[in-house]
Amino acid sequence: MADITITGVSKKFGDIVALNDLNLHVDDGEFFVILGHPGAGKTTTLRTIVGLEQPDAGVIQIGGQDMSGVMPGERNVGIVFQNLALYPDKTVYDNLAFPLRQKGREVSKQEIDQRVRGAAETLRISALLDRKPGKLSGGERQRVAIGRVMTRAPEVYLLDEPLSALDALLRMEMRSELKRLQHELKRTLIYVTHDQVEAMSMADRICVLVQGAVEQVGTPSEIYDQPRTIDVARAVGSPPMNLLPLTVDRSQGLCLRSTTVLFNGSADQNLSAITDGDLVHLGVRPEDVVIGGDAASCPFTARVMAVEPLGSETIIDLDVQGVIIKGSVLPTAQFAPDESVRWGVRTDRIHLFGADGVSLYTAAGQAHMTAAAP
Amino acid sequence: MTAKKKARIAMIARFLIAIAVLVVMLFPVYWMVTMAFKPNVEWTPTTGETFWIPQDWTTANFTRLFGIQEDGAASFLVSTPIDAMPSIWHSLIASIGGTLLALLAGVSTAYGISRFKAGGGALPFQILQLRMFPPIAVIIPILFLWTYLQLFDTLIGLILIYGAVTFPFVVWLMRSFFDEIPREIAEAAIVDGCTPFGAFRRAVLPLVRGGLATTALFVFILNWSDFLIALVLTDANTQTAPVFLSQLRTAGGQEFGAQAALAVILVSLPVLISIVIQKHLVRGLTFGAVKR
Amino acid sequence: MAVVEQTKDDQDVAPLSLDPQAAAGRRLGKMMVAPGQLLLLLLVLFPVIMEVYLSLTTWSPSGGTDWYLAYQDWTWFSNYWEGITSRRFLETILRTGVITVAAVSLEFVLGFCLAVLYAERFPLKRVFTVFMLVPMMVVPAVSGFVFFLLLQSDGPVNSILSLLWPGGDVSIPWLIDPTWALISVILVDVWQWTPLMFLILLSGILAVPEDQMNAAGILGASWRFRLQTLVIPMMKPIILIALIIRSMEAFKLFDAAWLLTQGGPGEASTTISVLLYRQAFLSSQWSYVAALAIIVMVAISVIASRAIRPLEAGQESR
Amino acid sequence: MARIELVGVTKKFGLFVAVDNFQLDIPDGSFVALLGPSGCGKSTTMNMISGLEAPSTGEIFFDGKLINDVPAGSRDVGFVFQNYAIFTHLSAFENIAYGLRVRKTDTAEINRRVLEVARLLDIEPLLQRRPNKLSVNDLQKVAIGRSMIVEPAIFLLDEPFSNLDAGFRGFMRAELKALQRRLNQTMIYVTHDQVEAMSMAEHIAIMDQGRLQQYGTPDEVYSHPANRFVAEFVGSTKMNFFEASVAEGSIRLEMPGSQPIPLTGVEAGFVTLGIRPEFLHLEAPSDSAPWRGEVDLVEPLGPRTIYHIRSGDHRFRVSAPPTLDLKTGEAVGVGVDAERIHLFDNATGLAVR
Repeated sequence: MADITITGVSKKFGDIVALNDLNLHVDDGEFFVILGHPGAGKTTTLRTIVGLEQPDAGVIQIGGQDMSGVMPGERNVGIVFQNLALYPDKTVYDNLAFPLRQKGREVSKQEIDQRVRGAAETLRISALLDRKPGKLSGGERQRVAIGRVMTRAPEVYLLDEPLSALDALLRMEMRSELKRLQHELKRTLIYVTHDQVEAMSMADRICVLVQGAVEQVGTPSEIYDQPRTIDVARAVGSPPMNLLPLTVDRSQGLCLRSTTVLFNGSADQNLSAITDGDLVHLGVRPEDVVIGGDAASCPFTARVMAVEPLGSETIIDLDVQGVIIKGSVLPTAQFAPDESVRWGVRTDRIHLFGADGVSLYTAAGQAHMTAAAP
Repeated sequence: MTAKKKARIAMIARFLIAIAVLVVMLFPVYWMVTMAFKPNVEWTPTTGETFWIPQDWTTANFTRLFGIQEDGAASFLVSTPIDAMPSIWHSLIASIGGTLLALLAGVSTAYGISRFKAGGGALPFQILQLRMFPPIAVIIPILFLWTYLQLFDTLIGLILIYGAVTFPFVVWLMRSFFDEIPREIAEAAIVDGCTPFGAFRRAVLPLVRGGLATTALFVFILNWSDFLIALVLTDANTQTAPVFLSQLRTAGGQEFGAQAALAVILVSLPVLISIVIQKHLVRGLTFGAVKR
Repeated sequence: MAVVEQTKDDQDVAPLSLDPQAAAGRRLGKMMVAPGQLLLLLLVLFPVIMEVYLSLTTWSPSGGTDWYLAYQDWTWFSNYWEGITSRRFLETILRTGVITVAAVSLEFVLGFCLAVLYAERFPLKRVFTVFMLVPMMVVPAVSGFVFFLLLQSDGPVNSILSLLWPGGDVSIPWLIDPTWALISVILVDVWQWTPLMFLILLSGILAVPEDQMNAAGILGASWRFRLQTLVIPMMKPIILIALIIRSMEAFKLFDAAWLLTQGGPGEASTTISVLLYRQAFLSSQWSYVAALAIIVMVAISVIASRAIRPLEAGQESR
Repeated sequence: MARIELVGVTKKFGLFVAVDNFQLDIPDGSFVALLGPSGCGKSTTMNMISGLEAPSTGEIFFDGKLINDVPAGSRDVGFVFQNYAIFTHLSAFENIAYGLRVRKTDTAEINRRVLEVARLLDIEPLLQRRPNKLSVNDLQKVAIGRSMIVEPAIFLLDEPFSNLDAGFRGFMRAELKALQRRLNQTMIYVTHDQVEAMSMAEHIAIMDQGRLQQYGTPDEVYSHPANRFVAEFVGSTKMNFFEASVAEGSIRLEMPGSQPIPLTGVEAGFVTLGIRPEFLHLEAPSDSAPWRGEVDLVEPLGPRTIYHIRSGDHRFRVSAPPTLDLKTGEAVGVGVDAERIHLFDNATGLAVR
C-alpha cells in the first residue's frame, strides 16, 4: 500500500510562500496529476514528498507512515526531475544500475543485470545501454530517467514535467505510452505539469494547484465540467473558458446584464446569495458558444475579430463589447473577419462565478437560464 | 562584389596588424630562446655588434647549467661549476605538493560553498582577500614561525605555503565549476540512496573532472612561477629554480647563457600547459568570474 | 584585520529542524569547508596576530632574543607613526600607485584594441591567439631577467630603436636613469600582462549575444555604432573585473621588478613589495616592516572589500 | 511592402545541407508561416531572407531585385528574434528608438515615433523600464516595436510565440494577425507549432530536412496534404496510418473483421492509408461496421475524447465527443468517413489521393 496523505503542509522560501496549508490524498495505484501555473508550488510538493525539502509545518504520510525524519533514499519513492538529472558521465546501463549499487541495498550483480535489462526492455531502450546520455535523443533520455526509477521498483513514482522538453508529436506519443506503463506497473504515480492537455488525457484524478494550495481535486471530467472556481475553469480547456462580466439585476426574477446581453434565470434557482448590482462572471467554453444559428439559439449579434482555422475545428473570435469571446465551429463553417454574426450560448452548459471567483452555479445539463436579447 | 572585395582587404589588413603585434610581443621570448643557444661570444657585448640570429648554435649553455664539464674549448671560461638540477627538482616537488594540498582543501571547500553555502556568505570573500595582500606582507611572520617549527628551508614548509597561497584560487575556480552542475544531479543520487557525501563523490565529482584538471594545472603554474616566497623561505637546501636563476646572476662572472637556458626550461612548462587548458584560460585567470 | 573580524558570519539562517536529511547536508557542508577554514586559521590568522605583536615592539633578529620574547622591547605604536610619517614609505606607496595606474591603463588600452582586432575574422586567428598568450605564461622572474638583458644600454632594444630611428644611434639608459628605470618596470608589466587584458576583454566582446548584434545590424547599425552602443556598455562588468584583477596583481609587483632593477637606481623603481623586502632582509628592521605590512594590509582590505563585489557578481550571473 | 522570391536557394554548412534547392514566391502583403520540426532549415531560410546568412547557391529577390549581395542592414527588413534579442542595458524606450538613433533622426521625431509605436502596442507606461523589469510578453512587444519603428518592407518573426505563456499566446496570435492586417506588410514567421501556423497564416510553407514539402493555405495543407510528412505534421491529433491494398475498386486493410471500403479512381497496389482521428467515429460493434476493435486507452481532452483503439496488431486513435463514455477493454465498431481517406505511395510518401 502506498497511498499518500499530505496534511497541512506549508513551505516558505524566504518571503515566498511555496506551499500554503496543502492538504491532499493520493490513492494507491492512482495516476494523479498536479496541474498549475509555473510557481504554483507543484515542484515543491514533489520535493517535499520525496524528502528533498522539509515542510515548515504539516505531515506527509506514505502508506500511512509518517515520513518526517526519513531520508529520501529510504522513502521508497522515485523521482524524475524536470531536467532529468541523468548522470552524464555514466552509460545508460550504469545510470539504471546506480540506485541498486548503493550501500544498504545489497543487490547481487546478477540481479542488477536482470533488473536493468528488464526495465530497458519495458522502455524499449535495450539497444542504448552502452551509450552515454549525451548521445541520446530527448525521448530516449526521458525513458532512461524513468528507467532509473523503475529499477528500484519504488512504491511511488514522482514525475516533474517530464515531457516539457519534447516536441509536440513525441509528446503525444509519450503521453499514451506513460499511461500504458502506469497501467502495467500499477504503482502510485504523481505527475506534475502545467499543460492541461497532459493533465486531462492522462490523469485518473487532477489536482489544480493555485498559489500553493489545492483549488480542486477531481476526475478530468469533473474538473472540466464542474470547475469549483474561475482559476480551475481557466486551467483546463483550449482555448480557455470565456468569461463575460455581467451585472445582477433582481428586479424581475434574476437577470444578468451587460449593456446589451441579458440572461434570464428562472426563480427557482438557489442563487439567493447574489444580490442586485453584484458583478458575476458568466463562464462558457468555446465549444458551447453557438455562432450563426437561428434567432432562438443565437439571440445576440457581434463582430468577428479573427478566424483561426485549426483543421479539425475553427476558432472564431467575437468582439462582445470589448471582451473577446472565442467560439469553436466546424471547419466547414465560413466566417470572415469584420463580418457581423449572430451568436448565443448553450444555456445548459454555462457556469456562473461570483466576485470572489467561486462557482455559484453550474448548469451541468439542466437548463435553468435562457439567453435573450434586450 | 565590391562589398566582398572590401571585406577581403580589411581581413588582410587585420592579419598584417596582428602579425606586427605578435612580432613585438614575442621578441623577448625569441631573444631568450636564442640566447640559450648562443655561444657566449655572441652575447658578450664587447664588439657592439648584435647577433639577431645565432650564428653558431650550441647546447653548451645547457651542459654548463647542469654542471656537465665538456673537455676542451669552453671550459677555460668556467670559474665554478654550477648545477641547476636540484633547484628544478625542488621547484617540481614543491609545486606539485602545493597543488595537491590546495586541491585537497580547496575542492571540498568549494563544494561546501557552492552546494551548502557553508561558512556563510562572507567566506568566499575572506578567501579571495588573501590573494590581494602582497605575499611579502604575510610571509615575514611565517618565516619566524617556520624557523621555530624547523620548517624553514624544507620542502614541507614550502609545500604548506604554496598550498595556502593557491587555496583561494582553487576555491573560486572550482566553485564556478560546481555551480554549473545542476543541483538535481546530487539530489537524484540522494534519492537513489547515496549519502550527501556519497552524492558528491559518486555523482558530482566525476562531472568536474575536466575542471579539476584545469584547476590543478593552473595552480601548478602559479606555484611554479613563484619567486618571492621561495626567496624568503628557502636557503641552499631547497632553493627553487627561479631563485637559482636570480642568484646565478651574481654568482661571480656573467652567466647569461646558463641563465637563459634555465629560463627556457622554466618557461616551457607553463607554455605547454597553457595550450592544454586554453579553453578555460580566461576563467582561471579571473578566478572563475568570467566564464566565456 | 578584516579577515579576522568577518570569520564569525551567521548568514546560515536555515531553520533548525530535527530532520536528518537537512542536518546531514549542513553537517557535510561544515565538514567540507573545515579544512579550508583550518588552513586560513593556521596560515593567516596566526601569522597576522604575530605580525601585529611584532609591530608593537622594536624587536630584530639581530638583537639575539627569540621573537616570542619581543615584548621586552614594547613600543606601542611608534613603528606605525614612523611609517606613516616616513617620506620614503609614502613615496613608495605613491610610486607603486603610479606604476599600477600607468601599467594597468596601458594594458587596458592595448588589450582592448587587440580584442577588437581579434573579434573579427582573419586567417590563422586561432594560432595567433595561442601565441599571444605566451608572454603571460613566462614566469615573472624570468621576464624580469629577460628584460634585464634586452634593456641593457647596448642591448637589442636600443639596437632595434637605432635601426628604426632616422637619426641612427639610440642609447636610452633604460636601467640606469631613475625615470627610465621606472618606465622599464612598467614596460615589463605591460608586456607580460597585456595578453591577459586582451584575453578577458576578447571573451567579453564575444560574450555579447550574437542575436543582439544581428538585431542591431539589421536595423542598419555599423560595426562602430554597435561597438559604442552595445558592446562597450554590455562589457562594463567584465572591464571592471579585468581592471580590478590587474590592479590587484600590479600593486603586489615584486618578481620582475626585483630581477630587473632591484628597486634601483637608488629607490627610483622601488615598489611596496620591494621596499618591505629590502627593509626586512637588507636592513633587518623586522618590527618596522611588520608595522608597514599591517598598514598596507588594512588599506588593501578596505579597498578589496569594495573591489571584490564585481567578481562575485560574475560568479552569480550565469 | 515587397514580394519575396527565393529561386533555387541552397545553404550548406560544411557537408550538411541545411536548405536544399528552395523555391518560394511570397506575394506582396501576404502573411506566411514557415512550418517544420526543429532542424528542418526554416530558421536558416529566414536568416537568408534577412541577410544574416548568405545562400551557398541560388538567388533571393525582393520586388524583382536581386538582393544576395545587399547587407542585412540595407535590406529594409524587420526581424524579431526568437529570444527577442532585447538590448539588456537599454530602457524599453531606447530599445525601440535604436533604429532611429542609427539613422540619426532628431530627438523630437524619435520621441514622437516611439510614443506612436508604444501606443499601438499598448506598452506606453513601460517605456522607461529596463528589460529585466519587463515580463516576457512585454519584451516581445518591445522587440516588435523596435523592428516596426523603421517601417520595414518585410517583417520576419522567428518563433514569435515559443516563449510566451499559453494564455497570452492565444491573445498575441490575434494581436499579431490584426497588426499585420493594419500594416498590410509582407510578414513571414517561423514556427514549429502547427496550431500557430494554421491559425494565423494565409499561406503555410511546410519544410522538412531542408526541403519544401508543401506550400498552401491552412485548409489545403490540412485537407489535401501533399505527402505523408505533411499529413502527419499538421493536425492536433496525429493522423492514423495503415498498410492497405487497393484492388477491384475498393481498399482493404489487414485488420481482423475489417470491411473493404469502396474507392474509385486509384490504381491497384499497395499503399498507405491515412485518416485523421476526427473522421473516424465509434459505434456499437456490429457486423456492418467497417472496422472493429477494442478500447485500449482513453484520453479525455474536455471538448473531445481521444480513444486509442486496438484491432489485431493495429493501434489507432479516434476522436469522439466526451458524451460517449467508453471504458478500457470495451469492444467497439469504427465508422470511416471514406471521403476523408488519404492514400500515400509507399515508396515516395506522396499523396495519390
